Amino acid sequence: MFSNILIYFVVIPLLMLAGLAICRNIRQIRAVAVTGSLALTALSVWLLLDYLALRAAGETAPMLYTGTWTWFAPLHINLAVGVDGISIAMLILSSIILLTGSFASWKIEPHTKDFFLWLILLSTGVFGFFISIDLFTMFMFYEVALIPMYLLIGVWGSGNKNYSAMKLTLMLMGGSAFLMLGLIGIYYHSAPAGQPLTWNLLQIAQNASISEGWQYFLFPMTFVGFGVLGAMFPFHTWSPDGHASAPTAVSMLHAGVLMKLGGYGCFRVAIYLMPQAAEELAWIFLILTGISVVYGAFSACVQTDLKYINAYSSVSHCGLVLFAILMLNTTAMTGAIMQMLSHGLMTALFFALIGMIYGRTHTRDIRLMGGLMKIMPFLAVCYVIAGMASLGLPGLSGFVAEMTIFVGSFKAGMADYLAGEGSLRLVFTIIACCSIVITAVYILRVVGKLLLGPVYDEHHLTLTDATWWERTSTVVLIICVAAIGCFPNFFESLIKFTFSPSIFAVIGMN
Amino acid sequence: MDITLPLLILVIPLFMFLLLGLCGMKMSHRLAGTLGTLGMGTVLVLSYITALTYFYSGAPEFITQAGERLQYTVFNVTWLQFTDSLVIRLGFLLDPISAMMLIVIPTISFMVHLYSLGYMRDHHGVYEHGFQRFYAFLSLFSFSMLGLVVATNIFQMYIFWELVGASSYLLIGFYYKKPSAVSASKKAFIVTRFADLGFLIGILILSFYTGTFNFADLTSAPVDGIANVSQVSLTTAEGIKAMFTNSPAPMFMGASVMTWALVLIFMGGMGKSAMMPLHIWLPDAMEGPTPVSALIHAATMVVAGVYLVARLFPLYLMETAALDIIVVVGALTAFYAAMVACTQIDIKRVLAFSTISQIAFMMVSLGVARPEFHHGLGYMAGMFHLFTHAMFKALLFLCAGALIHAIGSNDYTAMHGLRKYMPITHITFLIGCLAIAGIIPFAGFFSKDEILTACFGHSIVWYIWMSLVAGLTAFYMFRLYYLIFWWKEHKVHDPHHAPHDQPWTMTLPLVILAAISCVAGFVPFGFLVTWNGKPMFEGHASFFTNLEHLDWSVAGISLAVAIIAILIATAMYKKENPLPEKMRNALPRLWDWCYHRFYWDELYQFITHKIIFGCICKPIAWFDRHIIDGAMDGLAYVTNKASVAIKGFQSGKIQMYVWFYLAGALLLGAITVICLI
Amino acid sequence: MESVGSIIMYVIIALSIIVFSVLTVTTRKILRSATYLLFTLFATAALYFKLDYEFLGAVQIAVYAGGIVVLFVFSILLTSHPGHSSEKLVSRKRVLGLSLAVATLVIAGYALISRCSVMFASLPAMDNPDMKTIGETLMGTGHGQYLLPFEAISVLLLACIIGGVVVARKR
Amino acid sequence: MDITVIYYLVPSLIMFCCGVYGFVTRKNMIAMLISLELMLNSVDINFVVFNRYLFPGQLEGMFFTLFAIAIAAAETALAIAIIINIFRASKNIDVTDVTKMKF
Repeated sequence: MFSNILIYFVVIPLLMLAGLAICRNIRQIRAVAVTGSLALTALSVWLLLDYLALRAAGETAPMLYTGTWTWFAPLHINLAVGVDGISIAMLILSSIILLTGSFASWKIEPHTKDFFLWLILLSTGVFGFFISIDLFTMFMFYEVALIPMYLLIGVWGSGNKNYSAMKLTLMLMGGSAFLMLGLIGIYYHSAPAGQPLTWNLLQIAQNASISEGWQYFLFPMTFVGFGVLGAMFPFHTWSPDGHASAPTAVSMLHAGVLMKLGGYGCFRVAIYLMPQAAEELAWIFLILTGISVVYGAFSACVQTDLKYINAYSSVSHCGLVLFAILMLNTTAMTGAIMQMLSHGLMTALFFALIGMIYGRTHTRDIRLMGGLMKIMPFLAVCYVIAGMASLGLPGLSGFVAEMTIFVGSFKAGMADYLAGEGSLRLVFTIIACCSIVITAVYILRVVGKLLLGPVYDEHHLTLTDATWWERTSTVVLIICVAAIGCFPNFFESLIKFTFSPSIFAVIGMN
Repeated sequence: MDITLPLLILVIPLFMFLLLGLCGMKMSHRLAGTLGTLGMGTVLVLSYITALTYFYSGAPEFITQAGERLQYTVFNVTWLQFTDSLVIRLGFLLDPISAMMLIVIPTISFMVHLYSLGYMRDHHGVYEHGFQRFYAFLSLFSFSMLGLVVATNIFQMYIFWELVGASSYLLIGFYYKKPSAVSASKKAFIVTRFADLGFLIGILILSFYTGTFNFADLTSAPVDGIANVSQVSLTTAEGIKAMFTNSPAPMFMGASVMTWALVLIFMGGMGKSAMMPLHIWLPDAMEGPTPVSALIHAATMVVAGVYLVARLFPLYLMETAALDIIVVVGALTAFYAAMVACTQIDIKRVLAFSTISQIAFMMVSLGVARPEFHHGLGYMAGMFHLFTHAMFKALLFLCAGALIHAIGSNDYTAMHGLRKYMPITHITFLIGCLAIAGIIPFAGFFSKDEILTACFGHSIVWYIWMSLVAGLTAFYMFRLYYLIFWWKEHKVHDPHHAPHDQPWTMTLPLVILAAISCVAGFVPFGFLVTWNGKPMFEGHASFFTNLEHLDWSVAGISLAVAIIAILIATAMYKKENPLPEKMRNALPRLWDWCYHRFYWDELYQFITHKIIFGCICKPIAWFDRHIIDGAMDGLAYVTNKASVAIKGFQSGKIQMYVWFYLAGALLLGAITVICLI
Repeated sequence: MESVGSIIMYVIIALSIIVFSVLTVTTRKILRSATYLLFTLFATAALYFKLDYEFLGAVQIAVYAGGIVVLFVFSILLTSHPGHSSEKLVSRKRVLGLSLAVATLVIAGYALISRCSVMFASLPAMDNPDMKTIGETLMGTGHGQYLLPFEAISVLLLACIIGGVVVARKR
Repeated sequence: MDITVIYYLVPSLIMFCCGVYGFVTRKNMIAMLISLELMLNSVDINFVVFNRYLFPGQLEGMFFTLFAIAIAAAETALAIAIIINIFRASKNIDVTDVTKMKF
């Protein structure tokens, strides 16, 4: 079991938990958190290189490093792991955000130890989710990732934290109730009559034994279930409140990684396993996600709380992820994964910066701040860079992701239109394109009000710029954002393999 | 051709940006400025070598035996692969227009770098706050603009298009403590972003039908996903047109899809080139430092739209409907901007509107160009005007910068009578005015004359219209000139603190640009830059080619118009007199409208604030908070109420519990009994 | 056909069970209630004897009558003032209780009567289980033997002893 | 006349009903406990009767009763301990006063 490298993505966090349990002071806690997340980052980068080497050597299996260990035989529950390029991208994203999140919560108070315990537990769930290919263990890790959120927000949050924590948890739990129904339904149709059932994704996809009628029922279940976490309209309202109340590292991890669980699950489970329903029912969710994209952006335009702005912007960007996934063609889906990576990094950057600014000014209301560029130039410049990434400046990650999505969705839309299958995809693609303008509006509005102009509050003049750990956190994220933006083809080719017709049935259907 | 030089042209400014951006704060101001200027100087030399090699080396990859110029892709690296054929490559394309831009951009950029060394410090020699940042941004801009012009495919162009937009944003907002600069930069970015939306959708349509982004493929023979075309002759684009017309849905809402695509792409150009109605950002962009206005908002970035249309010109020729739209938009903008320029009191605004008007000239010129008439004279004229305009408009802006630096104000009302104090500035400004007014032999005369000839060939109406605008141009430029340098100064300047010419770093660029403005008109553009690469005239190019090929009937009229306009301006503005006041009172409404720029800004203000913010964003935010959130909260509320309602059962009275329990058991028992027995 | 003595025996037992049960719950003096309970338990024990389960009857007397009722009496004496008669019942409560009791009676009674054949089985002959059998059954581990429940009960009792001590201890 | 199963079950049922009545109506907790004993006892009788009449060769019913008695004893002891504790705290053992466990 321990010869499989993937297991260590769960083992290391568990070791970190054990290590944290015996920590005596904050220095040791920091050491454990940073060492562990560095180890995870190194592991995921090594995995990436090894994976590429394997692919270059001609491996064509959809998932590599697969391994299966029986857990509960009567119900065919296994601990099954395996990764492809997308999972690896997500693992890298998660580990980087965990690393930078640890730096961002350098001085978290009170109950530092407990905070990190829950944070690491949450990331255990995240890593476990991304390496699992067994639906049951996947779901289990999913829940492991959700629950700590309640405590993290409820205890270490700010503002209306009890309400937000409760709302977030209840809505996500409601989503996972749908999800569980869907997964169990999939399980009972996972194999043709007479053969043993299975939870294993790859086998289910291979069997393709879910009848079309059941797909119509199970697809919405799973898509909505994951879609709630992906902040799909109208199930997104946990996101603004939740993010606004969460402490910095939790916002980072939540917007950066947890929301990606939703998008990842949507294509890995809903679309991968139920291609016919995905093809037929995509239009419903296309409308919803298309609305999310512009709706989130418009909402962000008039918010005054920094975190709300960013949360609505996340709704918009994550809507774009689901939107692109539903286009069901290689380019758009590749773009969706790029967008997940890109949004993960840049929203983490945003939340880190907002946390740092909030930690100094003790307000997040943009009407009560101004001219921070003069006071804390480093943070302000980073904020501008994050904003530029968000509004899709070439050279940063947002641009490549959005453009890939737009090119792919436009292709899908035009193909539909020319084939006389209605112009829904086309219309919503163009509507989604409009979001690049609206994004520019709200990003520049914040930048203008918050960072530029005269200093609003005299008291802010005494504030200091970023400390070294804050600089580390933001610089790492900026480097990643720029790396994706400057060398997108590397990531595209990493992702694209999975979205080939031979692996992803639904793409072949178009 | 060796790829080192072209690569360095792009890499040096980028490296300078990173160097100055990351380490600038650690350097002294002087070092940062010198480094930036030296870097740009190197780029200047390299691009001159590249461009001149292209034009004059006669190498077979650049020019055929018949004298036809070819497109040459120096390098083309895959950057992002969407599908097998839709690939974004980063490359370096050499053809007549990009080679021409390789001369324009580094020239102006270098002048501005040099000029800023003097401009960005006050009279006591203290550097402005953020001096290093300024040079970093200038380098970023130069990099983006160079990348834009040498783009090998339309998506590369879009990438750098966005980057120039961003650097423009950063530079307009350079004085970030000034709220007006902040909002101007914001406005510039958002308006151009909106235009880019059209550009993007246009690219998507075009690339969907044609299956390629490459200019080489788009503007040449039919393609199906040819990759890496390094050498294609500039022939027709019928194949592309066929791809549209053969598709199942060639028409959309009354126009062909290709027209839509081209018009949408032109919309991007309208945004960047400040065509009406997307021009509103440019006058506000004058909040940036004046050298920036000279570089970005007069000479280079704002002509990107023109460059874009020129780049895709063979496609536009396939759809003349799109060209007609360009003509109409351009002509209206030219007239509008000229009218407004006549009334402004801020000298930079006058120049800004003048820029809008002149760019519109170029647009019109491209719009009226047809191969049938003088071998596509309009195309050549537009490019020619782009070239000359860049020189003399940069000159004018830099002069304005010198004035502002000396006086400390943008209003001409604070200037008056400066000719005695700042002779060099005076002379160079006058040369600039003569050039833009179209007085022989200055640069503007030739290019504007070609444009008017092209208009004449297209339609007499546009010819008259554009001649009128040309007259207005001469009028408002000389109005400005007289108001600044003549009149009587309001106050007697103290001899020690009187305005004076600026240090050499600022005057040298003025002199150089003035010299260029004097001679640029003689560049034989007809041999160098034509729409299909073939020379327009027989024979060999010489210094007097342009003079020889002048159509004196048109040229004579335009010269006469310009001189009359200058005379009127002289009469009205040379000395302080009541004529302007009288004219203003005669047409108060018109003057008001012009002065307020026909209330475009107010209209936009209304649309964005009242309609978009007030009627879309706020209601959506409200909807989110109260309906969607309300529904979720309502669900929680109902659950809560329901549980409160039933918690009365948990009274703590054990006997009631037992009673209910037993009653329930009994009920079950009763049911069992009834059912079973 | 049973002997007359047996029938008389049965009648006495049945009547005392019914009468004392009713009295247990209707008397207002708590001590009397406990006393009537004692009589009911005795009657039950008698019933066990009549059904030839002497051991069970003995246990009933020893544990129930001897142990539990004594506990009751002690606790009653500890918690109530002598001579104090219990409160009057609220009529609403009485109606509730009565209705439930009567409903139980009717439904269960109806079920008893209608389930005919089993209900009217006559008494089969049986050897009295001797102590050896009982002992083996209680201590055996085979099928139908109860060592495990026995041990479980013993643990339960221990827990109760400890629990009782802890709960009732004066702090 | 045969004394059949039902002859035993009817008194047991009446005893049970008395228990129900007493448990629901009495306020004194000891009285409630006494009613509880009645109910338990009636169930015990049923076990024994069924065992005796239907499965005379076996001892399951008897042992069930035996264990029930033991458990009843344990339960009573504990309940009384609790009651005495409550009495100590409030000088009163009315069940209507012990409503802390609500909501």
